[in-house]
Amino acid sequence: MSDRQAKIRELAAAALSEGRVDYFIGWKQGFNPSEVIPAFVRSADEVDELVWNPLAHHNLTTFLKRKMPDPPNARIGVCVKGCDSRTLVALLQEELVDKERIYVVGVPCDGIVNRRRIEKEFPDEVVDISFAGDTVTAVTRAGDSMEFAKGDLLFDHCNTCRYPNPFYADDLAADPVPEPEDRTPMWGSIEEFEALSPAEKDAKLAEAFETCIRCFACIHACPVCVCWDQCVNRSRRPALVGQRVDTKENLMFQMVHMFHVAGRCPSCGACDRACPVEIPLYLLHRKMNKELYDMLGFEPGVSLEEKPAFQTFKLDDPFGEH
Amino acid sequence: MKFLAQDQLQAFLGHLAGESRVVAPVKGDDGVVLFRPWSPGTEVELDVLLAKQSAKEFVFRQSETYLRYGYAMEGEAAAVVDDSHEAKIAIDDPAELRAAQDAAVTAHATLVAEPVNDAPAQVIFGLRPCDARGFVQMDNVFGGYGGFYFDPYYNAKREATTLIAVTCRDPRSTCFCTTVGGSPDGTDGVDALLTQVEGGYTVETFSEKGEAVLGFSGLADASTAQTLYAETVKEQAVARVDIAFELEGVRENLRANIEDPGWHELAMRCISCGTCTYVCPNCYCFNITDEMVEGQGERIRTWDNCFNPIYTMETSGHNPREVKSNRFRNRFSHKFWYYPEKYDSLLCSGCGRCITHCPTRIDIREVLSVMGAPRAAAAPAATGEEA
Amino acid sequence: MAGAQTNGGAKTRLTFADVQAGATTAQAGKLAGNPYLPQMATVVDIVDETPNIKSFRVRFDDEAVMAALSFEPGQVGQLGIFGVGESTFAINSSCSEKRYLQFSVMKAGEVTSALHELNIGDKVGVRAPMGCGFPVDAWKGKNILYIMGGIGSAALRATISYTLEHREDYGDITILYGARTPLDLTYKYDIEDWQIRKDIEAVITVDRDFPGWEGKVGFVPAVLEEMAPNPANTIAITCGPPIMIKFVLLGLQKLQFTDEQTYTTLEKRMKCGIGICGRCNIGPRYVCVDGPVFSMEELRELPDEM
Amino acid sequence: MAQATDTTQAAGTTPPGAEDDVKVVGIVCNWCSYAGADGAGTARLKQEFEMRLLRVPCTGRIDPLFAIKAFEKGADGVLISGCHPGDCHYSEGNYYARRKFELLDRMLPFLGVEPDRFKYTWVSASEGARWQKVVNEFVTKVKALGPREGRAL
Repeated sequence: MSDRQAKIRELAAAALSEGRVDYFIGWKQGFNPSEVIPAFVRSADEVDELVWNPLAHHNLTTFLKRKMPDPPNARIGVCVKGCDSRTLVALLQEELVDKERIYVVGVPCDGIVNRRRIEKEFPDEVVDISFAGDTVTAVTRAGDSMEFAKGDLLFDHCNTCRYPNPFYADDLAADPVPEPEDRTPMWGSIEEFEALSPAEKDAKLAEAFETCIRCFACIHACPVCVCWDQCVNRSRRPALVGQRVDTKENLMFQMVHMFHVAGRCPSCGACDRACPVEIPLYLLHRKMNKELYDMLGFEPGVSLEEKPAFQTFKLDDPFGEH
Repeated sequence: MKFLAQDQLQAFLGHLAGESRVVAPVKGDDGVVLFRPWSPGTEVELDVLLAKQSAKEFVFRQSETYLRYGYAMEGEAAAVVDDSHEAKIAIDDPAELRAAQDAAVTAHATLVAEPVNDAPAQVIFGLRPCDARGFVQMDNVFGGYGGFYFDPYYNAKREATTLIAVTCRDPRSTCFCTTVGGSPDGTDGVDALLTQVEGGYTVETFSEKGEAVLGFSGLADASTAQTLYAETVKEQAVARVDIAFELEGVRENLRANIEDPGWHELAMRCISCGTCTYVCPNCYCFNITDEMVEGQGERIRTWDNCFNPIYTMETSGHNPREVKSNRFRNRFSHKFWYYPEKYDSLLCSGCGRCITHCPTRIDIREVLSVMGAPRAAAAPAATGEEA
Repeated sequence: MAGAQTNGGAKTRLTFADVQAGATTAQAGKLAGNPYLPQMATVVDIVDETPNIKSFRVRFDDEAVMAALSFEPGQVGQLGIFGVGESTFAINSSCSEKRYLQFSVMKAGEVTSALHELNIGDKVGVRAPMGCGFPVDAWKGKNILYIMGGIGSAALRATISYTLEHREDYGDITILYGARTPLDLTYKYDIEDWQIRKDIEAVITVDRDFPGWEGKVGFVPAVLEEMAPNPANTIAITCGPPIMIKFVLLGLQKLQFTDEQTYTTLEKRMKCGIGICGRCNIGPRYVCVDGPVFSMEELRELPDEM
Repeated sequence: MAQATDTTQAAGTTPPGAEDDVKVVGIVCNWCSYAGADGAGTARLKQEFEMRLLRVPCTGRIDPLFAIKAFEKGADGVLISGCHPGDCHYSEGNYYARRKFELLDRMLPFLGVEPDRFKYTWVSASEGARWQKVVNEFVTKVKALGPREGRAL
């Protein structure tokens, strides 16, 4: 793991000192060692703050979407994991990001740890998370510690990941990790939800969306939600989504996000991790991708040549009445 | 000082619920702790220090209807929009029909508008002193302080609300209440304060509303040992909160640094969502919109925030805070410069929620230690990492 | 407005009891009880000013409210349609006009488009007056120079009326008004009046040649430079599109007008109009309560968020 | 959308006292299915009256969110109909739309809406009889399910 970190620093330093990028986006340690946050590095002297470990969950490609770069025409270096690279490919498919202005460092990934799962084990604050082999050690502020097996802490979409290596990268931070031979997607825990009755589903959704505060974190954290600053969720004309905050309108709010990223969203889970009230958004987005795969054999963001599913059609699409 | 035994807690809440709605931090099935209306038998979560959201929602509603109105059709106008099978006025052209309907709605309708202000008595139980202090800071804005307007919606709920806070035993590393003049055992805005001691809680009251809760028969007088224990808990808690930045001079420095390029650097990882403002116990900005269905409408106010990219966008398309870093600057400057200038107080109680819930963990302490301190002209890029 | 008091916050917070006892705020006036509630009003007249600007004359349904109405030149009001929303407009009828309040509305967004659909007799909600007016009393004995472009005239019309109604209190009065085309000139009835009067100077200009236009042609800042008004004992007040204001302010500076002599009135997206909702601030100042009238001196202190 | 909703209400045909009846929204394209429905009417083909029609220029204009919005606002069933594939007035609008509707059809059950409450189909201008059949079958199924009482959608 640390050799990937060293390689990221080396590649970033080279790109910055050669003047190929204005800034380089990677990950760094947050305010204490239990957090990893996005890092924006402007000079080769600062690359030592870049880190790589299984807490580096942020999908940094969201900082490439329109109106995010500062200045707007900046040339940007960016680190991507396998899933992140798929959102980048989705952006490139529609030319929403200028290929010429980005330098992509791909980081082969062994899976990302769900920090919230650790947090829930303690009433106290977790201030340190460290990794040794497959053992994860968490320490609280009061000094209590607990060990976990890394495999138990991985995000659902990491457990079922078929693309651990970046799809699109200018340079790699390590040799590709072994990939599953069978690339048939797996859909993880959504089956449990699928099995519920309509009334049970409705109740579960109501419970989850009742707490939504409409902070737009899901939409702004999403790399492929590109009209983020002009979102119809905020519009009063059309008034597709009511501004009244209640369960139904909150679900409608999320439906806008979901249907508008269909065909571009590879279920990277950025929205889910950004949600401050922990609404299980991955359920909806993975279900959507499952159905898309079933309908069209389509997986978002796995080919630069392909168009997103809803920007094209086939005369003989195998569904609907003829 | 009174003492409430742990096994009397449910009875105490039940007693409070007899007269008003009780709101308390409750852990959901998904492990998320939020303030929710309490019902008998529900376990109150006091071990997790801070609920995910502050309790402000129960006084300053996330969305609140403040005006209802209705257009009632009369005579000829009613005939135009009559949806019975035999409309009395037949208009074939859909565009014309639509125009006639529109005209009917606005032209000949009787408009009835009625104000709405619903404020049942409630007790917010189990909030922390920083949350209570957040209300005090919002009071300035909504309470007509300093010659401004008096907000009847906020104040109706505020006056009907009793705040029963619990001393923070185990402040988090993100807590910085003492930096901004608060304390883990602060009493600003607190009607009654509970402090966890062995076997229960000591109870202190600081207002008439607070004294009203002493009517519960299960309260005992606190022993000297319990009182001393509570003092120790408080002292230890205070010692565990670090001073995060130097408050002196922040306002002047923010003013001096307003055009500093450091704002761009700090805002780089901001995704411009509104999480920090919505979990904040004292961010109070809002939007006003009209919602109308079938001639019946409501004017509602909804939380809004300065990170919303269209928050300041004008009809012409001109946006004074078009750039992300300008919106970012507004939040921190508002809390530590704009608001203090108007109300001579701070708009931050140091709960640290904005740090822990920010999707990219933007740290208000870092922002203030960088931008609230003197900056050299043409300062280099900010990389300040909070210790 | 009253300045912020400097003792601890909680103690001076008003309560319902205080408000009922009349201990409310200077600005709140009759809205003190509930500043959010619009007064029901009826459209009594509509004037088509230009192809996309209409003036609405509205009268409060409550005669007592109408009779008690008083405002300062430069103050604004919220005009709204139930079911669509409210927007802020300058009150541009004269302060001495007791029959109605006039607002001029350019068709642009959701609310203004709906306003343009109104007919005489329709109901609207009005919250007025709001904000601060121009310090017309402090200007007594001075020369006044109005520099306006397009719909900017709406923000200054009440002030012009005031100074003309109190003509003897002021020195020379000069009005420079420009629009894109003659069709875009608002208040043509006022312009006729200004041009007839001997006691004021009115210069009307359009941006470029237009068939049938025999008046001046040229952008407002250029015409201002050409006029070269003397800054001595003169107050300059400008309002118009942001780009025009920018060049007019530069021009005034070149003509040696000081910041204290220069005033403008600003527009921002507003919702509550009472200094709470937070979106119309420029730094620590809220356009809705601290403005919309600002002197250049005040604006220099603020961040560049116009 | 708001405009479209208004039209539905204006054209609503619910007889008085029918609160227990279901509300069904039909979103149809101008060129085929609306004309088909017109044809059915002209031919006096008896149809279930719970259907409220909403006309759009082309099924390509229909965002799946229209249907979701209808459910959210209390519709008990949503039927979408347009030109047969290959016959779109704008050549290919319904091909794009077909993909969106299929995804919607598959997502709705996941959101707690019974499969019989949503259907997308194709009815041409000349198929008045087919329109009658489609409407009657669809509304009958929705009636069998009764009014919805969703808390989330």
